[in-house]
Amino acid sequence: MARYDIYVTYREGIFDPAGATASRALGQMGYDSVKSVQIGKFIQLEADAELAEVTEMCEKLLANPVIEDYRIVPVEEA
Amino acid sequence: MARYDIYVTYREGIFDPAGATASRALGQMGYDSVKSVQIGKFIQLEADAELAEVTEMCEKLLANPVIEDYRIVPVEEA
Amino acid sequence: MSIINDLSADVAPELAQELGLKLDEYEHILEILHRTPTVTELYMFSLMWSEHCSYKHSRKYLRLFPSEGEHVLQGPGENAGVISVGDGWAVAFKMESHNHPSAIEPYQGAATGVGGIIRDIFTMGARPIACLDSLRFGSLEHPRQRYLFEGAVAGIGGYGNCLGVPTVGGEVYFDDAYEGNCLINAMAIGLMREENLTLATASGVGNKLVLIGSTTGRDGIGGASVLASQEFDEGAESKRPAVQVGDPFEEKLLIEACLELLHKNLLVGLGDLGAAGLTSSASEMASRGGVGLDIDVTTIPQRELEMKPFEIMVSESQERMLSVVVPENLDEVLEICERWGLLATVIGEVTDTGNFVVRAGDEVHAEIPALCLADDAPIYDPAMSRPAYIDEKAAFDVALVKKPDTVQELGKTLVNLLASPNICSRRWIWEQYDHQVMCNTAVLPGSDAAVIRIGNTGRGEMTNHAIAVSSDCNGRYVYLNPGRGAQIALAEAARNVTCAGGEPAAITDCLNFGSPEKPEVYWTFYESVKNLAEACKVFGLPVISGNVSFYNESFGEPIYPTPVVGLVGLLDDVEQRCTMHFKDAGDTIILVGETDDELGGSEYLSVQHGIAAGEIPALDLELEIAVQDAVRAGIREGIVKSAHDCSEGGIGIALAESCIAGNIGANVALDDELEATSSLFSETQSRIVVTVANGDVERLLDILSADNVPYSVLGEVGGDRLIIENKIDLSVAEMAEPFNSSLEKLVAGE
Amino acid sequence: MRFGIVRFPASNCEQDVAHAVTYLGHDYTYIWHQDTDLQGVDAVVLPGGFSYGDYLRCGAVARFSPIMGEVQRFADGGRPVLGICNGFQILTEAHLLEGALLRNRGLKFICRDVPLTVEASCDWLDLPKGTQISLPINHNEGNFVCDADVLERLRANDQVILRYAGEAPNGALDNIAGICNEKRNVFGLMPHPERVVDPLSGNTDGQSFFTAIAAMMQEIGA
Ligand SMILES: Nc1ncnc2c1ncn2[C@@H]1O[C@H](COP(=O)(O)OP(=O)(O)O)[C@@H](O)[C@H]1O
Ligand SMILES: [Mg+2]
Repeated sequence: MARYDIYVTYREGIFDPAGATASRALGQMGYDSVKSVQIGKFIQLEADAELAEVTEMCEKLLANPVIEDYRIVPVEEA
Repeated sequence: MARYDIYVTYREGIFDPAGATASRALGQMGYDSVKSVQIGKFIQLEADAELAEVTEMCEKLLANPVIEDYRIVPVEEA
Repeated sequence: MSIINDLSADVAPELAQELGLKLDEYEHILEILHRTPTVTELYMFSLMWSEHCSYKHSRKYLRLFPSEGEHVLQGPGENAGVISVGDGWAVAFKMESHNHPSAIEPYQGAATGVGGIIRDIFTMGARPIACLDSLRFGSLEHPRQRYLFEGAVAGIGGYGNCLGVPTVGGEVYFDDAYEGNCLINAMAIGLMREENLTLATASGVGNKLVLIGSTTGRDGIGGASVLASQEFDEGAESKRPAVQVGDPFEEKLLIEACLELLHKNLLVGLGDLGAAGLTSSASEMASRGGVGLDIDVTTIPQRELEMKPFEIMVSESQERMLSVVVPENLDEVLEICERWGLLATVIGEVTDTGNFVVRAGDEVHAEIPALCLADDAPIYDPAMSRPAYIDEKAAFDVALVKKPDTVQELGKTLVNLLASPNICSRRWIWEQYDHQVMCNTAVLPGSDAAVIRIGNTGRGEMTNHAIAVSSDCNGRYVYLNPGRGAQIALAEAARNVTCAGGEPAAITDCLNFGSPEKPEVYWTFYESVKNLAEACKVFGLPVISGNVSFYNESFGEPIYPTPVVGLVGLLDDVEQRCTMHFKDAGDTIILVGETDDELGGSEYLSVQHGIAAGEIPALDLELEIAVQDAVRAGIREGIVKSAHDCSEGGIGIALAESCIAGNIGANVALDDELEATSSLFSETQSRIVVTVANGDVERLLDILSADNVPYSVLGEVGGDRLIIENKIDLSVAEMAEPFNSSLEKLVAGE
Repeated sequence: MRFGIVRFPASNCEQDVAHAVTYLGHDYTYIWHQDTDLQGVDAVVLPGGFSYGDYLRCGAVARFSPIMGEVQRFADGGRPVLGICNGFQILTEAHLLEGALLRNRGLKFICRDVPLTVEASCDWLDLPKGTQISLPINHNEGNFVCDADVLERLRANDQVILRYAGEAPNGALDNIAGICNEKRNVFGLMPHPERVVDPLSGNTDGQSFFTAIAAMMQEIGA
């Protein structure tokens, strides 16, 4: 069984309203040092699959390539 | 300016509806090898702040300890 | 200050062409400017003169629409039309398309579509109180279509629900004709006091231009020109501009802040930034006010680095509004925006030059007479020719298909139709929409038209008045007969509103067609508009706003011509509303109108035989109006207990739906002397099934006879089966199950 | 009596609550989230909506609004606080109520009437145990969860006030639709009683939520 960590983030130039709101909220809570917050997805996938197949899953379902980028990192078993 | 990657995941025992649905959907799409999918958050924070302060932000706002765990990874500047 | 020279005379025409400007359009620009345009100017012209902003292929014939009437306070030309609804209350409404963005990214495309139409409404000073969505997709058998449908519905809900604006109705059709090009039309309705009507006009030299809302990024640059004027084919991927992500939270704050600013009389004018962004809203506001504007792009809050002046001017970043403020009010305006957590920035001012000047500090990047930008777009009168398919399709002989004739076969056919994509319950959709927020939805989705009480919920002002709303268009009818099909769209919208107890007052429309540069497509456009305009006149219904969406094609095939009609009707008293479900055992069922043998273009032919052909049903406008007036009179007297029009699937489906909705049976006979299939499924227009208590039958028949309206008494409500003598014998449960569960199953790919 | 209805950025049911309480003959005051004064109201309602767009987590940002310190004190003093839908989510984020609300099991927003069973009474609702009512739900994140020991405590103390009758539409643990705190003065629920007060909606099951608290306040002389 292989494990993959997948990071899904908005593509460059796409506005991330949730991140912007969290950033502003932290500022209002007194954390003035915060410059920016981006909120993406962190997907942990367990599958008997090669990287190529996981890439396919990202393209088709786990990410939305029109607005999102993704990065797949195979996880070494501990 | 420091950068932190923050991983927010559901605590053990909390059912993740989005992950479960994605897992089922992948199965229906023919990816039978998928065993499990967990969907958490991947937060990228830019701030002039020490790790201790970022931990505080997580405790208070970025994660909800009732249901979520978080992990903070300072990012080395390239 | 002199204008920067960033484009040489020999490169300029090339860029112009790349941006979609035609050669004579470019020459016209030279005439206006008396010099070579700058990059920024070319972008501004190309967007303002794009189909989307200038209506250059449709303007000539849109003038056929009547736009005046007793209720009209504001006709076409502003962001939305406005009618009065009594006691000083008024409603603003408009429908708009977001077809092309949704075909790329259904969730965000549909969400930002809702965002855009809602901004058009509160720009007028009205609080948005309802939305409707009018959707078209290809067959749900295809995974891509399921993805588009699910995404669009989720996006509409995701946006509207957050705003707290109920989505109370709409329609959806599935047909291969929309496979490469889905239609996402959204209609919004807003409520205001008449005195709060606000126009998108700039005036008062020295007044400040204040940009309110989101930051400006590179998203959607060129959206209007590239997306809305290009067919979808393989090349579309590469032309793909950045898709915009909607931020309904920001929009909700904008609604509250802008309405507060308007009600405190702090704004001279307000306009939303839609297609072509700042360029379009600013130039339109300047041209309406006959003034000039001076904007410094460096003052505009940007979310991306190193944006060029032209990028800032044409960016379509969502959730932004442009306001004009008298200097004395500026502080208060900024303060209110800040309290709502909104960015508000002075980006320029009103001048007396008549020129729209765009600067980056001291560098002037554009200087264009505002009037020319907004109003000088060319108007085309494209060639048209009647497509050959029309006669071919009309000649199809319905008698040739084999029809069911036993009770068992007919029952199976009815159940099959009840479960078919274009007839089955839309519950799966509207349950994803908050349709009750504001506590004024008096008739929920699922009946013929939604009814919304007029009242400013939570602000102390409630009335007994109400509006009834419906949006309709059977694209297959329009395809088979563009003129009559368009008229039927209007007739059906009016009939739906009538069934809810409303008196039709005014309409908006969204005219979805293929490329206007194809003579056969243009002919269907012209026929539809001309005939819709005719029908509006006969009904006495003004068209107070609307939208045209051309280039809905994929791989060279246009969609069905789809002129969607959104109609608002009035009820004096919300207690006079009516629903479609059968109420009590023993009530008498009466068919108002009469059935002819008209299966051409029907849902029956499509579902059972896969055929889209034949002569579509006739429409006699005088009869239609008489039927509607009589039924409305019966509703208003309080004697009609349920009313449901016969549309797709005919009277068989109408009866079944009224049984299912009321969870009660009916026992009727149809004495129309037609073949069973025609009797049940013919889609003859101008028919409404009503029920009355036994004691009121005579009274209703008097009303009908007085107006010479044909009718027949069909039978009565009761039991738990729908029995149509010699034709149908089904339990309500065996009809309800497929009807209610079908859409969910189709979406799941089952 | 006078209800204080807190408005957060993108609250959107405050007007519905105002309409409901006025319909029942009471007064209300809107309280701005940035204020720090509850203006002497008798009871506080955190209304439904999408405070801060429901971004990050529903209620996560709203809970840090300046007014929430006052709401906390008000609640600690035993005064009545009601959280409806997004208000419930805010109360859990603020730890005024236990548990959390996750995304609906089916991942879809749900707007429909649901049957509910009254399981116990609290300051806000006084109907016999077992009473069946119907209320609209309208949410994307109503899937209640909590730790096993918390659940045990909620049950033991009769803090579960409302359960979905039949299958929970959103996957909520133990069919929980509404809970109160130990003192029974803070009540949070996912359904929207305020929408079914005015008979225009065809249902008046929501009335008892606002009349029970009013009767109680009158009794204690508030
Ligand atoms: N996309 C949609 N969104 C919301 N409500 C819808 C949608 N499609 C259909 N409905 C609702 O479902 C009901 C039936 O729709 P439809 O079959 O189009 O009615 P009709 O034939 O009377 O025009 C109506 O109440 C309508 O408003
Ligand atoms: Mg109808």
